[in-house]
Amino acid sequence: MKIHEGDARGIFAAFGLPVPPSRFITKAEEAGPVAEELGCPVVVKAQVLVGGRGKAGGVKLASDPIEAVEKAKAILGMDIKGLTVEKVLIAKAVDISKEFYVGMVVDRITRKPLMMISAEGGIDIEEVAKSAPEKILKVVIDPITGLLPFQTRKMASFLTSDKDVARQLGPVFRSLYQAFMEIDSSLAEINPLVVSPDGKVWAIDAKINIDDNSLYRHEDIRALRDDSMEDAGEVEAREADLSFVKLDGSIGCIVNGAGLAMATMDMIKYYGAEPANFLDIGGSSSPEKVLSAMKIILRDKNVKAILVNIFGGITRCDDVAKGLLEAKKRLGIDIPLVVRLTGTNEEEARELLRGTELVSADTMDEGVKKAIEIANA
Amino acid sequence: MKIHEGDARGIFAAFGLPVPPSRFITKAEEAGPVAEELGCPVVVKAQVLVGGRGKAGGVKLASDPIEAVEKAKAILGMDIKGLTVEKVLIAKAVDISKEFYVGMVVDRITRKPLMMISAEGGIDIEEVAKSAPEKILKVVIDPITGLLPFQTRKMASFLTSDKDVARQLGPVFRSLYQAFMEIDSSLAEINPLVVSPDGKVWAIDAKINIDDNSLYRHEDIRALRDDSMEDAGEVEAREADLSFVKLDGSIGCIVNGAGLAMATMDMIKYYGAEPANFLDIGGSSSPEKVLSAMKIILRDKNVKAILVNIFGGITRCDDVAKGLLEAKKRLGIDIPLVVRLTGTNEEEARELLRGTELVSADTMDEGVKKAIEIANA
Amino acid sequence: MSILIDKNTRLIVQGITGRDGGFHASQMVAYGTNVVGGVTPGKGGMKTEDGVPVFDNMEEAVNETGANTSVIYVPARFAADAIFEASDAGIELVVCIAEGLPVRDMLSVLPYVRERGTRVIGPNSPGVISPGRSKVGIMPGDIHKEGNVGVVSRSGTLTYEIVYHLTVNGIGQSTCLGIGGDPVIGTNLLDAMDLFANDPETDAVVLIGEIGGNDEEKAARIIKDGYPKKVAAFIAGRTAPPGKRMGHAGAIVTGGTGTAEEKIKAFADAGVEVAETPAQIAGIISGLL
Amino acid sequence: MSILIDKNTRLIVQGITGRDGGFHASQMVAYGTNVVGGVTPGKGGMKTEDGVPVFDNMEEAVNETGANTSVIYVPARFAADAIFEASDAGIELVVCIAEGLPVRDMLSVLPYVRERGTRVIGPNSPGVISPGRSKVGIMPGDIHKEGNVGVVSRSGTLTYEIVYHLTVNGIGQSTCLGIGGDPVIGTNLLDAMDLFANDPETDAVVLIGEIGGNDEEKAARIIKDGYPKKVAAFIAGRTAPPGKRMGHAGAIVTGGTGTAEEKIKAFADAGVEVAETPAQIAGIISGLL
Repeated sequence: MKIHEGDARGIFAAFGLPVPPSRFITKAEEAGPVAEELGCPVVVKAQVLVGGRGKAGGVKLASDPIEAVEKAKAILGMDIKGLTVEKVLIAKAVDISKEFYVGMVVDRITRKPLMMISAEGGIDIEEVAKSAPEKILKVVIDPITGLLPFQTRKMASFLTSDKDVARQLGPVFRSLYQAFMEIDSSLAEINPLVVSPDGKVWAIDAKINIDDNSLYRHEDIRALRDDSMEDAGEVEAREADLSFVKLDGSIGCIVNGAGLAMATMDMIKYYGAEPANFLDIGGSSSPEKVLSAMKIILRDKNVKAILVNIFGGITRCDDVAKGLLEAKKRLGIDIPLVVRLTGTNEEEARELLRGTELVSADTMDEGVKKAIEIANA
Repeated sequence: MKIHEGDARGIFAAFGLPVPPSRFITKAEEAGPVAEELGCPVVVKAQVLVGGRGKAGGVKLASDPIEAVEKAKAILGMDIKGLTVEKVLIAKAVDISKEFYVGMVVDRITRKPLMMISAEGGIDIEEVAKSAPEKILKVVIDPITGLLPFQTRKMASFLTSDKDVARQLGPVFRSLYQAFMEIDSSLAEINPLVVSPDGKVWAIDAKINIDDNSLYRHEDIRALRDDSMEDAGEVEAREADLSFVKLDGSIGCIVNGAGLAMATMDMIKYYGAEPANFLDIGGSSSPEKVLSAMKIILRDKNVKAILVNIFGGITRCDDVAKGLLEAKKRLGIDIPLVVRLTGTNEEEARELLRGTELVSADTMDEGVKKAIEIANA
Repeated sequence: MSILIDKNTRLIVQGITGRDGGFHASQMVAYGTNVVGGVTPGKGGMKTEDGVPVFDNMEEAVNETGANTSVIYVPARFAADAIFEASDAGIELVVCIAEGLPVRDMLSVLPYVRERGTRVIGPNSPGVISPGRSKVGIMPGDIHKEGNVGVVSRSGTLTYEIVYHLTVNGIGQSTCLGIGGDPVIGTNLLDAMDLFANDPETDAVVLIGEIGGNDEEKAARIIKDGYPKKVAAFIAGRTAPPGKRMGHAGAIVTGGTGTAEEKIKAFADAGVEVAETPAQIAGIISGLL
Repeated sequence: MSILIDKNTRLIVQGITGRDGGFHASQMVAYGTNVVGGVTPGKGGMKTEDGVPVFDNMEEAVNETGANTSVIYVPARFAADAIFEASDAGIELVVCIAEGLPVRDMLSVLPYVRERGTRVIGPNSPGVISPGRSKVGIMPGDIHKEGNVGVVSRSGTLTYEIVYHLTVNGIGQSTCLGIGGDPVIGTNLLDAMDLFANDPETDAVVLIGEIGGNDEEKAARIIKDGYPKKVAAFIAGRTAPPGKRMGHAGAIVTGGTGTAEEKIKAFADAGVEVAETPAQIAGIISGLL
């Protein structure tokens, strides 16, 4: 789960990171009093859960409250990569004499938390990791011990030879690590971490992604989710406990299992068409899940045919068949359905679907080909 | 380092353990208002850093404030195993329907924290561990993870089949573990942990020893040390950074290294006499340390001869010799000194001591024998 | 031989009285797996319909049955504790079917089990099957066939699809292993390859990868440097858009790394043929054997 | 052969610019130990009087020198970090001379180093010496002599005393190892016995134990069950009163366990002769060889 910069700043501040004060606003005129309160200059920052807002004009400096209102007016309502700016952050501005990058992820190789730092701030870390890996220092942290003093020393000296700055960096690294672990973060970035001309270190941007699987133990963080930043279908899918990703093609897919769902998309492409979505109904799927899946796909007006591809294991084919029949009846589907059901209770399912206008297929290949044929018809 | 029960209760309470309220008093008349404040009945408990105060009459119940004063008067000033009671704890009394033992140490075998519990409270755990080990459940805790849910379940069901009690035990185990770790405890005991007739769990006694080596990071705990509970020589030794244990014999010992110091004591015994002390001047010993050591030993009027046994490594023999000469001069020692110096700068030391009335010995055996001979003379 | 499980496997089902645990315990018994017991705290003393004894905790279960393997069907938030408990009780192989575990839980699970010599498969694994010998997981047993091809996969149903084509084409399997779709797992692609490398009964290995992470690239490297078995591969997610999690928590392309293209290219460089559709794997393997 | 250290030992001295570190670095160089570098944060780039290069951190030191062993002379509160750093840098053997480490520090050090394959000796160890080959520690080199007797001890100067008698009586040592007097140490009596058991150059082992803990009893058990080397023992602390810490943090009799009597009895039961005075060890060993 992604959260807004403003909320990420709040979390960082709570863990003791040096974050300049800021406030969310949703109406431009609120920018005046907030700028007054924080003290100018301020930065006006679009709150959208997508990268590249700076280049899109979503971040502007304001030297007085009046300008803050103007800038907020310009940014609110702006469209950035398909997302509408509905919230803006007003943050006290900091003069910058030096910028660093500091970020954390879980390293899949060592299966341990990994801190990455660079003496160049504001970068795209993954791009730099490819193009100039020597500019990045990666430090694997052992959760047994947490970040160790020898590691913070090494990191600080990688970034600076200024002892006053180095002294402030140790606590920054430690707080970031602590925040990352305690909130079950999957990504936590300060980009950039800056040094102001008076030698003080500030975290002037904040990005935090949270491990979705951990949200049950972070009620407070779950409340920060902003559904307006996602495709409506994806929000609906999450509520129905389905995995769904919207794509641009014409063949809707309902599949059990993420790997098989990707393979189905890939096969649609392989046979010359484009999938309209990724959709995994998960393991022990009930008829209700199939119904929800169908509803979500039907939102998409590009869909010309729907392919149901099930390899029953935990998932029982008859449950899926029941869901399909229910959906047919309740949703009045007029888009052709191609159905391939194999595995647990396959016979029962075939019996249920006999005599309906659903197109049946014996193999995945056949199902994909038939769906494309129908969509292109 | 040992701390008083009252202080241990305070620490336990701060970690969320269910400890009935209590107050220290040093004058009997304070018992009245305290008993009034806490609500009667109260327990009046001698605060001495030694076991067995209950049997010695140092713990008494009082049903009203007047009785509390009487009991406090009886206990204050009492001698328990050579220690004078100067402080008393007044604690709110709890009715007991069941008693458990819960304690923690670091297990030397697994090199991990170990929790020990027994459904019999008020026991001497080490004695029960020998006589009836089946009455104790030992659970090794991994510091990587802390106490795990499956472990608390197992422990709770070892102690009770009452679900309401079991539900209260989980947090007790977790808090005890957390306290044990965070304060660098070497022993933490709740003995007994009781269940009151209304089914509530209470920690009605508390014992905590702290790892001396960790005190530099626990200023608050270090302040709880009560020097009046120790031999004056031991307090002085600690301040001089020496290891000293007072014994009852007539041969004083000054040795470098704990193992050699013990072996020296053992050899004195082996040759038929008794050591007056254990004293290790440590590694890189300066003349000042030798001087302090000498002062401490001279407090003991039983000492008839002093044996200095040094195997120089880091310790330089000439440093020791200088210290001895300095002590001779400044302290006016009239007790015979037998000196055995081997190892680093042995020649220089011999040179320094030439012509003094110090008795020199070439080997440890010879040194011990000469010291005994002189003491018996 | 096979890897991980065989006729000597003595299995405890953790969460045996739950819906999934109960159903699959029966399925495993029916397949011939030696299910020696189950564990559900508070339900010790009962027996399942198949006559499998239920214990209150793993220590008791292991002491009573001599179990060496466990499979976990408890809800995600209790799954880490179930793994700790199994490892503490001396279980050598834990197969974690449970999905939805926070990554942080696995970060403490892994050093703990490593210290105690326990191997973990998963979480979010469909399990392990050594056809004709033992099945520990949720895969349909009847699509498998005894043979000499090892299958290791990050996926569940996609594996069934591929195994089904193998079996239909007369190609049996030594062991099929689903390592799980999470980013942090107990046994990864490379660990599984090691196991197959040392199994005399495995002549070829099917690697079923997907987007996210770099294990497939590392696998390709190992093969290039000389891997003792023939290898065929399939990579799911060629059409997956970057930055989107495709069902599996570990299936995500970030910052241009973890793409299907990179993985396919790495395999091609190592001389491994990558199937374009699941059905093609059978043909490639036939050609290799 | 010897155990732990020999002519292939490439040593880094952690805390080399400190008083003790500097002094003993020189002593070790003089003994012939291959001291390849030292580390003190912030002092990288300098050289010691003996020409030993100083580095800012262990990673750099190991990269530059190919060191495989380190010895730690930093103050207690920085010692755990020094061990972590050495292990992280790939050092195989860390000898921690530093004393006064909180036990809790060792509780996190030990799983960390185990995972990385580093062996720790100590803390509060006098070090290790393989006479004539390498010395890593603070013991006086000249009292030792090359030979076939292994010495393992919880003590420092007591070991010197005993080794001195061995040498004077013409009995040389393969390796003398001080495991340290703390209750939680990286390598205990039993670990050391394992190492000597596998050393073809060691024909007999002297165990120097003391009150506290039960390792001596466990050692006796191992000997009784068949230990491949001759053993003689000494136990310090027969006259130590219960409940009092005798200098070493680990030397304490609590609740009647860890007494010298128990240990001596255990050895007697295992047929191991226990010397009554340090000087007697030489005679016992002479009889055994």
